[in-house]
Amino acid sequence: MSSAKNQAERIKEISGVNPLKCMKCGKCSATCPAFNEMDIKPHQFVSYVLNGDIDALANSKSLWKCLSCFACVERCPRDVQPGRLIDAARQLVIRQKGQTGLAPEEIPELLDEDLPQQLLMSAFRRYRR
Amino acid sequence: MQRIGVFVCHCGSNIAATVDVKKVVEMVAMEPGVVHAEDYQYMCSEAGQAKIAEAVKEKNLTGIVVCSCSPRMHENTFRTAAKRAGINPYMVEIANIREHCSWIHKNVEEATEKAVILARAAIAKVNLNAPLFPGESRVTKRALVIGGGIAGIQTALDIADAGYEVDIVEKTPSIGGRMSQLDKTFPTLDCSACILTPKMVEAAAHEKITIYTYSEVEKVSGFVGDFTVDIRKKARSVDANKCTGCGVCQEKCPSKKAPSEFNRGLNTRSAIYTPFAQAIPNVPVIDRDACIKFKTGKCGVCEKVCQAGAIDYTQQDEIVTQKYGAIVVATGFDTIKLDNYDEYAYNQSKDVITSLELERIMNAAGPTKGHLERLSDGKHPHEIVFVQCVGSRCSDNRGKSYCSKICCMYTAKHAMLIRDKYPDVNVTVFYIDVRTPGKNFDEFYRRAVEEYGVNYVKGQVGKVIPQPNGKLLVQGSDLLDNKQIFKEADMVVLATAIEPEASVRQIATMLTASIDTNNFLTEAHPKLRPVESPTAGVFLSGVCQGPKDIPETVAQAGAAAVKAIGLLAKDKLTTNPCTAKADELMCNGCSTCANVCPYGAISYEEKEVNDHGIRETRRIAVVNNALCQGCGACTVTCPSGAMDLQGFSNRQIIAEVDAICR
Amino acid sequence: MSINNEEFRPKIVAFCCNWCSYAGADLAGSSRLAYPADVKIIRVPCSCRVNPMFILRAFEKGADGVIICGCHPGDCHYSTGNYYARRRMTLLFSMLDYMGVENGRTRVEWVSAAEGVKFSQTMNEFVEKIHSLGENVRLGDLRCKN
Amino acid sequence: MQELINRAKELLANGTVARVLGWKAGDLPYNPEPAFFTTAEELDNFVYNGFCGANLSKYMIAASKLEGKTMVCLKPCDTYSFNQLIKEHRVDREKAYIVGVGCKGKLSIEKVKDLGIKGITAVSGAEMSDDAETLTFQTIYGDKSCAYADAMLERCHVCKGKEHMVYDELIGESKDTKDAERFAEVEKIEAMSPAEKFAFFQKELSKCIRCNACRNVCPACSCRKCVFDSTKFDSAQKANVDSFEEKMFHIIRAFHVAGRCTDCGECSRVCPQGIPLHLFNRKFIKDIDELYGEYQAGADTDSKAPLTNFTFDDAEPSIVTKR
Repeated sequence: MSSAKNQAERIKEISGVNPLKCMKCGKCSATCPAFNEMDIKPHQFVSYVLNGDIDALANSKSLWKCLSCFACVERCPRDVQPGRLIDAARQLVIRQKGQTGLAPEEIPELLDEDLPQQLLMSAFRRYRR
Repeated sequence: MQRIGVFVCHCGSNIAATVDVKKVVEMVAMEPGVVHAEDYQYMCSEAGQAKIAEAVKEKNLTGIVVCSCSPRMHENTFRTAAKRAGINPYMVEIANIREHCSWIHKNVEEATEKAVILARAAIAKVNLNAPLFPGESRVTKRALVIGGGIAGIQTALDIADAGYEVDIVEKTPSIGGRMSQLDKTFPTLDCSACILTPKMVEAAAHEKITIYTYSEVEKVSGFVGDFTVDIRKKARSVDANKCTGCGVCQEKCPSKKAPSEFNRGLNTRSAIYTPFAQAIPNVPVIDRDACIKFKTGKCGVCEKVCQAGAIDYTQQDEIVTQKYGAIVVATGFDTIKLDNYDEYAYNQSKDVITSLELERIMNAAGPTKGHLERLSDGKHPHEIVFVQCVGSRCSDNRGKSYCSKICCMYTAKHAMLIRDKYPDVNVTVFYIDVRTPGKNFDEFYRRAVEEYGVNYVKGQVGKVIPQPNGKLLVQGSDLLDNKQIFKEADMVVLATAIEPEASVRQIATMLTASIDTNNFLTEAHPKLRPVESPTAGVFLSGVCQGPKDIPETVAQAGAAAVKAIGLLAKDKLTTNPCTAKADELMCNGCSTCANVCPYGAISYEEKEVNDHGIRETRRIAVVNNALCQGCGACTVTCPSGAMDLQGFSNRQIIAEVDAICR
Repeated sequence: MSINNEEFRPKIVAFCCNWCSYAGADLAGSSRLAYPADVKIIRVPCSCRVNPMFILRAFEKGADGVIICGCHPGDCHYSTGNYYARRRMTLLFSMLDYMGVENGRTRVEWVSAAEGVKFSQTMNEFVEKIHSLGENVRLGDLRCKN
Repeated sequence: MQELINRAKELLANGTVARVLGWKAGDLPYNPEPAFFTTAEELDNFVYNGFCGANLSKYMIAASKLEGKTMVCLKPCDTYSFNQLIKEHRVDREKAYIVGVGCKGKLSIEKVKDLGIKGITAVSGAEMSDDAETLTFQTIYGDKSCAYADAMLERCHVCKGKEHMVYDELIGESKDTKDAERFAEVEKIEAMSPAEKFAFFQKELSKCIRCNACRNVCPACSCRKCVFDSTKFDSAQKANVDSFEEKMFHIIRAFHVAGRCTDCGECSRVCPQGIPLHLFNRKFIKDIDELYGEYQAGADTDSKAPLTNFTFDDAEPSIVTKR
């Protein structure tokens, strides 16, 4: 339990988000383009973090379905920014898994010429921290 | 040396839980001048005050320090108690050990130490206090109401009925305000105009009420009981004494392209216009920006058709200067601009409208003559979506942090009225919470759901996407079903947040009334003095103080009126004795102080003085106590330190500084 | 902020105008928004009542920081008081800076009656700043005798 | 000088003025002192030369109370002080007959001494009529000389100009002697680190003996009773201990004259310890000019002073840390 609590704290720290500010309006879910692909919906992310149920988050499909388009961040009236929470949960999982990251020299080879710029940017946002 | 009594209040556990009051008593008893120190559960209580009186008598006190809550709370209580005990009320000082100490600190040792220091500062000050005696100032028995909406009208009527003269200043060409734009009112579904118009007529007909429409407050000077106000009567270009209100000019006016303010710009009006049919006064104004005569010099149709010869193109703005004893602010509200909310497509589609615009569409005098139709193509809608909390409850910087309060109820009203009149129309309301505190309010909302079949969806709308076929694709969430909903709507109505009318900031500045970051005027006390501004003589009526519906507005308007009447009923006011005073022997007569006085309270006299045997005539600053409000600007600007502020003298403040820093 | 007796406990004087900032401090109190007990408030009618001599006096008597709070410009209860205060304090602070006194020891902040949160935040920040500057020696020592 | 004396005698004789305020010879060749003259005979002692630095404006406060007019000799920079005193209702313009006297820069005996010229018994080249660029001194060690400009007071190197701001008549030619930037010294200090600044002022102020000469000579310090002599601030002059006024005297004094100080430089001229007191006043002037627009106290008698004025968008005090 206490480790779950720690994990929740860690997510808050990484994301810089205060989930207590959420007023449960659901605008994040209303706006999410990947909503149907997700098992845990964007607005639920907030309550999962609040309740410290991080394992469920870590094992959710949603974690990898989020496009990091940040529409929810943009539209959230309370500055809770669920997208950042998802991002942070992803970070947490990746860090726990350890050496799964790319070495800088591997990157140019992997880059596809036709890769949309937006996707790169999105990946950038996702992994920059 | 004073004989000072120190009284330390427990305030129940509010103070005593964090401050060791016994220790405070023990410590302050050793301070110079202190001859008595005690603590008590509630100093502000009858029994607490009796303790003060007792100590004054027994110990022959000349000064009192109460360590308690903020002086803004009970300074007056203890001053009055001192007066009853036979001490000058201005020999009392308060050490604020609650708001500034016990409530913000947790560590008892630390809080106690601070409380002792605060008490010492107050003791050091009282040691230098001198008895002060309030003066008197007169009260002009006339009130000014700024804003001619329902709040202003009600306040004016109540004050006038009590027998005092009232002037209403309204910015637009007619009184009536936002309420005149509403179609029906919740929760009774009365026709808004039907209940408002009689009040407007009553105000216009009242012998004690003077209405200045198309006018603005330009300048305010003076203070409680004796304000002087300049009112700018903008040029109507129509002689109100001659105009019969026949309306021919408006009919014949060839310029009809100006957006109608009354109809929220949904249709247009003529350049010469009255905002609406029941306008009071029923005298049109010429909008000089739209008028062909003013723009090109050619036209003059209205002048030709006016039988009464009332058109006057040469009319100039006029300044009316009037004295008032009390001023009531009733400036009302507007809806916020939606420029920051692109996701709702308000600026992209004519069929996305605000609720206030819907009021006009539903109204028989509105742009669609009361028929519910899409503004884009005039077609009858079949699917309408309401979006709640648009710009309200937002802690980002796009909207307002507060709840606009009226939207839940008017949306229920709109939904119900639409379902009632057009049963073929589906109505969906996306809500975050439905807030219905108020008499018969929740019942009203439940009727919308249960009797009228309005579809309430718990969730917010994320995006409104105009479709090529003219429909609006609404993307929202249904949190209870945990679904994302896509709905094709014909119209989308946004419950847009309300904000104080923009001009209120300027008015607040003129009145020196405090205003918060949302531009709502601040009340003197949020609970106990909700209709008074902290600035004496200024009262608050209606939404300028905070969001409220019509019954609340009317109630508050009445309350503001009563407060104003209470003031006007007095013949004299006692003035604050904490005024500036120049030391004759030190004054250079240099006029520097008069340069910074905001009240013009300082003048100069050639005065014969006796400066330690040297008799000579000197130019000396003299402060008018009735005008001086005691800000102290002069005291700091005075190079010689001749000017001092009674009750906050240089020596007193320095004594406080010393006590804190020692 | 944890307190132990060894720690530097700054003396901080806050001049608050009666109409806005003092009320803001009251609001901070009734909202239980904590700030260090090192801050002691002196009530003045208006920020324009604060004589530079009071500030220097405080420093001379051992204050480590002095903060002046008033109504926001434009909102002064007396219309114009804070405008004069603003010029006076700007010049005074500039002079102190010119004489090599750390300028972080003085501050002016506009706090309205509704800004309890801002009041508390400001005081927390200010105390932190004073902590970082440490004890005030320079002002008390301006004219060393020889 | 003779022209001045003649005119003074004439004005006395025809009753235009009841007395003349000027300078008379002192006990040394370089220390003429301010003096009132009421008769033609007394005027034979009148002097006006390069050492007549004293600003006579302040004496007019007392003279304004006397019967009849006073002829007062004011150099161009002195007229700023006089104007400022008119503005503050401290002098009566009607009681003054102002003779604007020519000035080609005033001399500092300290500077002469610093040049190694000591034991002076006579000076030539300091007369108003001379156009000499060189000063010649007879000293007990023999004749010595120096350039006129090298012996000028600091204030003359930043001369405000040769125009008189107020006068009834002008006698003599004036010269603009400005050859340095007015704020150069201030800027030099501003560029120092806090520790250097502090060390600089500590060193300078430590010299102060609280003789009050700066205050007594200052035309802006014209208060009937100085706050430092008053009980109102608990700051009255006490024994020379480590007390408030000792440390803060110069800051407070500079603040009290801020916006009113014409930068006449008298404070620095009279300081027996050679403290550059003008650096305080000039810092305020520089700040005022930069933050609130150029302002020269005493250039007129009716403008609003910077500290009794404001604009809605004045800089916030935090600008101090940002600059």
